[in-house]
Amino acid sequence: MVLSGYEALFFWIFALAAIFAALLTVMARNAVHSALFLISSLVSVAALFVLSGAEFIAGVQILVYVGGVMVLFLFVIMLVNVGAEEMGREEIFNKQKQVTASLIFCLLLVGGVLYAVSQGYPALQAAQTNKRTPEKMAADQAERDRSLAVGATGTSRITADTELVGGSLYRYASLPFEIASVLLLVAIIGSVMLARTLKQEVSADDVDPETLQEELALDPELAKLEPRVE
Amino acid sequence: MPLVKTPKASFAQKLKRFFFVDLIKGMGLTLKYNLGAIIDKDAVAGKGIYTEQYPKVRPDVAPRFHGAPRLNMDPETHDTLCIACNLCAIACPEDCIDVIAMDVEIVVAGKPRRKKVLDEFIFDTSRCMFCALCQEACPTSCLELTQDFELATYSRAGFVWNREMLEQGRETVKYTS
Amino acid sequence: MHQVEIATTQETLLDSPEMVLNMGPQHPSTHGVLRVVLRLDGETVIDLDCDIGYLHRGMEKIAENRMYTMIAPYWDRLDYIAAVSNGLVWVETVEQMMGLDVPPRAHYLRTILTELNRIASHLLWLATHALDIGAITVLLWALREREEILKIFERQFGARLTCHAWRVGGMPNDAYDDFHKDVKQFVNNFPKRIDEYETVLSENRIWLSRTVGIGVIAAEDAIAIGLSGPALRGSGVAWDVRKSRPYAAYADMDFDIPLGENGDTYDRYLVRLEEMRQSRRIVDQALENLPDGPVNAKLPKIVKPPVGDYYHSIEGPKGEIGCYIVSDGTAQPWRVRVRPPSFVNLQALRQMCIGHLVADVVAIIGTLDIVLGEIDR
Amino acid sequence: MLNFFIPILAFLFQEQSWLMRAADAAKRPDLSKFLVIGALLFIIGVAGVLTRRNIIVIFMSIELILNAANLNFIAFSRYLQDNGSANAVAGQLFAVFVIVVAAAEAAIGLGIVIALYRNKETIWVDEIDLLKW
Amino acid sequence: MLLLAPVDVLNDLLLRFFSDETVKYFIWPLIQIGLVVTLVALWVAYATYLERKISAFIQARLGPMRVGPWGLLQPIADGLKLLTKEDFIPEKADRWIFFFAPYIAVASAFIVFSVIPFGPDWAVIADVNIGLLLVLAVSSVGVLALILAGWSSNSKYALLGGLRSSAQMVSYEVAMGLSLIGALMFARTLSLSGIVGAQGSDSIWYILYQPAGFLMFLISGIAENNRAPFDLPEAESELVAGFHTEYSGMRWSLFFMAEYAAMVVVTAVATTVYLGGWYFPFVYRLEESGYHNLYVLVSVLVFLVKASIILYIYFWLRWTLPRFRYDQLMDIGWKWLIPSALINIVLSAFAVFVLQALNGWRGIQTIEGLDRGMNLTATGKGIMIAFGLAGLFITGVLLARINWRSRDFNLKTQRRNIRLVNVPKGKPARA
Repeated sequence: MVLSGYEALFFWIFALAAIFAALLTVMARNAVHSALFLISSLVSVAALFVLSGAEFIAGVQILVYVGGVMVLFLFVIMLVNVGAEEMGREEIFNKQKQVTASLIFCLLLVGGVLYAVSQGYPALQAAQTNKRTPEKMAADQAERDRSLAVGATGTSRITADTELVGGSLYRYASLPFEIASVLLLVAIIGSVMLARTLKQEVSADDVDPETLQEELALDPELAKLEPRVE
Repeated sequence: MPLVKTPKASFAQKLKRFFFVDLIKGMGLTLKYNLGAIIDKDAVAGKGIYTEQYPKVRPDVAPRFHGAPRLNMDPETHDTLCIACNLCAIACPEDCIDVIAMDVEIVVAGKPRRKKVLDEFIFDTSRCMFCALCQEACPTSCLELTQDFELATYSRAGFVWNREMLEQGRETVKYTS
Repeated sequence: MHQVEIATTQETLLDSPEMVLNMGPQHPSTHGVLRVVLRLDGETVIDLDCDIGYLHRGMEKIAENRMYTMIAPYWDRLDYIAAVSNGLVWVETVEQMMGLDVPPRAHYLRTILTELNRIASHLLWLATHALDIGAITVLLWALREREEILKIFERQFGARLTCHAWRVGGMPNDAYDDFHKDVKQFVNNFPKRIDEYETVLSENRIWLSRTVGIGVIAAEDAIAIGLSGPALRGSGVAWDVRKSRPYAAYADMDFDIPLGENGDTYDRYLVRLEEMRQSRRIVDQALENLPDGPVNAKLPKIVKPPVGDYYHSIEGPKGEIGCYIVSDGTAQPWRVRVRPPSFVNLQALRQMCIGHLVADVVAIIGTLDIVLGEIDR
Repeated sequence: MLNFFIPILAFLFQEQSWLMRAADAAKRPDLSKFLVIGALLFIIGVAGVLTRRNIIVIFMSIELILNAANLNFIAFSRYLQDNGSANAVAGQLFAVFVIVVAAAEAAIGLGIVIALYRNKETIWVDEIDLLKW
Repeated sequence: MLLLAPVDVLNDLLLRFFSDETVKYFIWPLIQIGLVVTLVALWVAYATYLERKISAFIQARLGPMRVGPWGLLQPIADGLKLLTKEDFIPEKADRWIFFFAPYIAVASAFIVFSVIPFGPDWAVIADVNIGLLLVLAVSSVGVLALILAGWSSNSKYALLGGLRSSAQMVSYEVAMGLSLIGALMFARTLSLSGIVGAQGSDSIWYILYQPAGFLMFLISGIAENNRAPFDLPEAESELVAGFHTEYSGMRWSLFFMAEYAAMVVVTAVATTVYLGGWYFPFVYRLEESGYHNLYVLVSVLVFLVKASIILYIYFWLRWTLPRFRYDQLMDIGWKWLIPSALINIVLSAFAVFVLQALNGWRGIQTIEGLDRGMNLTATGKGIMIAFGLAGLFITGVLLARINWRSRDFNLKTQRRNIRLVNVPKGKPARA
C-alpha cells in the first residue's frame, strides 16, 4: 500500500492532527477539553481509515465513538463536575516520581516500537512473494478500480469493500459477532445496574432485606420509599 | 403518582386509537385552516384572518372608548365649556387632574360679580387609568375621554398635558409603510 | 414573605441528589412574576416553594384611602383577566351594604357580561395551558374568540381589559345599540369553536398522556385547602356560588355544574370547557329574557354605607372571589379585604406537584389558572 | 557565514542523504508510516494512563490506545489486500470488534466511575487506594 | 440540447486552464459545494419564512407582512438583525467551547449535504460508498454541539437542556439507523445515488415496501431534530430555551440555521431512501430525447418538491400537537421505536427470504435481477407491498401487546367522565 499525491498530503495532515490532538487530550487541564481533543483525534484517525480504504470502519468509528461513546463521556464529565481541576487547584498529573518513571517507560517503548517497525518492515517487504514496485501497485490498483461500478458523479468508484466486510462478518465471523452482541447487552445491563442508586433500588423493591436493614440505620428516609406498584 | 380510574375501552375505541384517529382528526383540522387561508382569495384582505395590521391600518375603536382626554369647547364661540367646578379632580381616584381657576370680575345685569374661570388644566396621563370617572363627573360634558389611544411620548414630562394640549388634542401619529 | 434556602456551595449533579431550580420570577410559564423554587431529584420534584409578592401593589391599603365609588377601577386590576367579575363583587358588596335596589335590567346585563367575561377568562386559561403543554395553535384560536368578547366589552364599557364595568347602583351606560346582535352572534358561533379545541386536544393521546393523572387532588384535600371554582369542581365537589348564593340574575337562570371525578388536570380541563358551554347557555337565556327599564338605581350624592361590616362573594372565573368591607360610616371604607381565589388555589400547588416531573409543574401551574395580580394584590 | 552553511546544506540535500530519503519517503507514505503513527498514538495513550490522575481522562487514554490498535489493523488489512491475500478484510473485522469492545468498555467503565464517585466522592485515582471499602 | 449549454461551455473553459483531473476532482466539486451551500442557506432562510407563514395560516393570522411584499424579505431582515445584535458571552462560560459549539452544529448539518443526491449526474457533489452511514455518522456529531453549548453556558436551564438533548438524540439515533435497514435490504447499497438508482430501475418507491420503516424514520428524524412534538431540549415553557438559553445574536442564529438545515437533511434522506429521490416516472424520457441538462434540472425539481412535502409535515405536526414529557419521550424511543425497528428488520428479512424462496423453489418469477438493488417483477412487487402493509399492522399489534402495561402511552380509552349536575339553588351541595 502506497499513498501518493493528494492522498499523501492528507495522510500527513491527519496523522499530525491525530498525534497533536492525542497529546492535547493527555495534557489538557479541563476534562471537557480533553474529550474534545480526543474527538478530534478520533476523527483524524477516521480520516486515516478512509485513506487506507476502510470507509465503512471510518463511518462506524464516527458513528459509535463520536456520536455515542464520547457523548457518554461528556455526560459523565458533566455529572461529576471537575471544578477543582479547572481552577488549577488540583494537580492533574500524578506525583513527580511516578510521572518520571512512566515517562522513562514510555520513551523506552517509543524506542522499542520504532526499532521494531524499522527492523520488521524490511523483513515484511522481503517476505512479500510478489515483489512489485510502487508504480506497479498503483497501476494494479487503478486496473482493479476500473472494474468497479462508477459513482453517480463519475468521479468515484463504488467499491465492494463494505459488502466484503459484511459478508465476512456474517459468514466467517458470525460467532464472534454474536458474542460481541451479547457483550454489548451485558454492558448495557451492567452499566444500568452500576449506575442505580440505593434509592432507586429500594423503590424498585430490589434490595436484600438484610442490607436494607443496615442501610436504614444510616438513612431512615429510605423507609418512606414505597415499592412502586403499577 | 396516584392512579386515576379509567373505564375499560370498547373495541371501537381501541381501534380508533390503533389507527391514530385522534391525532389525524386534529391534523385534519389544522390542515383545513391552512388550506382555507391559502385558497380563500380574501384571506389576505382579512376575511377568516384575524390579524390587525395595526400601524398600517388604524383599528376602529368603539365610540365609547376611553382614550386620550380632551377639553371640549363650544363649537360656535370656541370658549371652553369648563366651569372650573373641580368635580373631575375630586372624582379622580388617582389625583391626576389639577384644575386651576381664577376669579374674574364680570358684569351681569349691570352688577359686578365675581366668577370662577378656568385658567389652567393639568392632566397627568401617566397616572391616569382611563376609568372615565372624571368624564362622568363633569356636569358640562367638557372633559371627555376620546378615541385617541396613541399616548406614548419620549419623555416623562410629555405625559403631563396642559390646557392647550387638552383643547387642541395631539396630532395623530402617522406611520409610513 | 419567606426566604427560600438555596444551597450556595458549588454542587455537582452527582454530589447532591437534589438540585435546586429557580423557576421564575422571569420564566415563560409561571404566568407572571411567580417564583417557584423547585427541589429536584433528577427531574422529579421532591419539594417546592412558592415565592410571591413581586406584584404587590397594596390594593387593600389603597382602598382604605379612596371613596367607595373610586375603588371599583382598582378592583379591575386584581384579576385583570376577569376585570368584569372583580368589579361586580365590589359594587354588589357596596350595594348590599347600602341596601340599594338595582333594577332587573342591570342585573341581567351584569349576568350576561360577567358570563362573557368568564368565557374570556377560560379562553385565556385554555390558551396558556395549551401553550404550556406545547399546543401553540390553540393559543391563537382561543385568543381569536376572546377578541370577539373583548370587542363587545370595548363597545359596552369603553375599554377592553380593565373595563371599569360597573358603578355602584347599576351601570354607567345602558347596552349599546347592537349589543343584542353582537352577543347573539358570538353565542351562535361559539359552540363550533369549542368543538374545534376539543378536536385538537380532548382526544389527542399526547394531550391525554400529559394531563391524565397529573396534579391529582382529592375532594377532601381540596376542601381542606379551600379551593374554589373549577379547581374544586374538578375534584367532584359541587360548590358554585352562583347556585348556593345566587346573585345578580343567576336565580332565574337554568344551568348545570360540571363535575370532574379524579381531580386531575384533565378533569379540570374538561370542567372548564364544559363551563364555557354552560356560560354560553346562561348568556343565551339572559339575552332572551332581557327586561326593559332603567339600568341605574337612585343613588345618594356621596356613597356612605352605614357602620358595620359585610362580606359578599361571587363566583369568579377562577373561583370564589369575595370582598369584606368594614365601614365606619364615612365615605371611605375603614378596612377592605379581598378573598382572592388564585391565592387560595395556588396553595394546592405543592401538594399537586410533588412526585411529578418538571414538565408537569408547568402543566399544573397552568391548570390552576392563577393570576399574579390577584395573588399579590 | 554562508560559507559555513553551504557544505552542510549540500550534505543534507545530496542525492542519497538521510534527509532527502526521508523527504522522498514522506511523499509516499506506506505501511510503515501508518505503523509509526499508530505506535505514537499508542504511546501517548500509555503515557496518559500512567500519568494522569483523573479517572475519566485515563479512560480516554485507553480509547486512544484502542484506536492506535485499530489503525494498525486497518493498515495491515489494506496491506494484505494490496498483496492479494485471501482474507483481506480480516483486519477490518477486527476493527469492528475493537470498536464494539470499546463501546462496551466505555459504558461499563463510566458506570463504575459513577458508582465510585457516589461512594468515594472523588475521581482522582491516587485517592482511590482501597481494595475494598 | 442547447438548453443549459452554459454548463458545457464552462467545462470547456475550465479545461483550457486546468488539467482534466483538476477540473473533474477539484474545481467542479468546489463549484457544486458553493452552489449547494448557498442554495441550502437560502432554502433554510426561507424555510423559516414558510414556517411562519404556515403557522400563521393555521392560526388564522397573517404572519410576516411588513418587510417586502407579503413579508418576503423577512428572512433577510431577520438575518441582518441577528448579525448586528450583541454577541453576548456569560462571564463564567467556558469561552472557547461557547464559541465553537454553534459552528459544530452548523458544520455537522451542512457536511451531510455533500452526499445528498439532489439529482442525477452533476446534481450531486460526491457519491461515496458509505453514503447513508456517513449521513448518520455526521449528523450524530450534531449532538456534541448541543451538549457542549448546554454545558459551556454555565446555566442550569442550559445544562438541563443539553443533557436532555444528548440523551434524546443518542436514543433516537439508534431507532433512526435501524429503521433504514429494511430499505437497504432492497437497495443493496449504502450509496445514496445507488439507492435512488435502485428505486428508479425498479420503478417503485420504497415507501410502498417499507411503510412502517418510513413512519419510524420520520418520527425518529423529527425527534432527532428536536422538533415538536419532541422539542424537549428547547421546550420554552419548561426550560426557557434549553441549550441555547444563553446564546444571542449570530451564534443563536447559527443554532437556528443548524436546526433547519438538519431538518432539510432528514427530509432529503427520507426522500432519497423512501420516496425515490429524484426519480419520477416519465422524467427519463427527457434524457432519452437528449435533453440531458434539462433532465437533471427537472429531477432536482422533483427532489425538492418531494422534500418540501415532508418538510410541510414537519411544520404541520409542530403547529398541531402538544409536547411530550421527557419520560414519555424516552418511552417512545426505547419501548416503541427501537422494538418496532427491530420487528421491521425481521419482517423485511423474512419478506426477502420468501421472495427468494418463491423464485427458487416454486418457480414463480419474483426477482428480475440483482444488479441494481433488488429488481422485482410485478408479482414480486405485489407480494412485497402486501408484506409492507401487513408489517405495519403486525408491528402495531405486537407493540401494543409488548407495551400493554405501559401506562403512559398505551391504547387508553377516551375518558370523558365529567358529570353535569343541576343543584337546587340556595343550597351548598356536596356531590
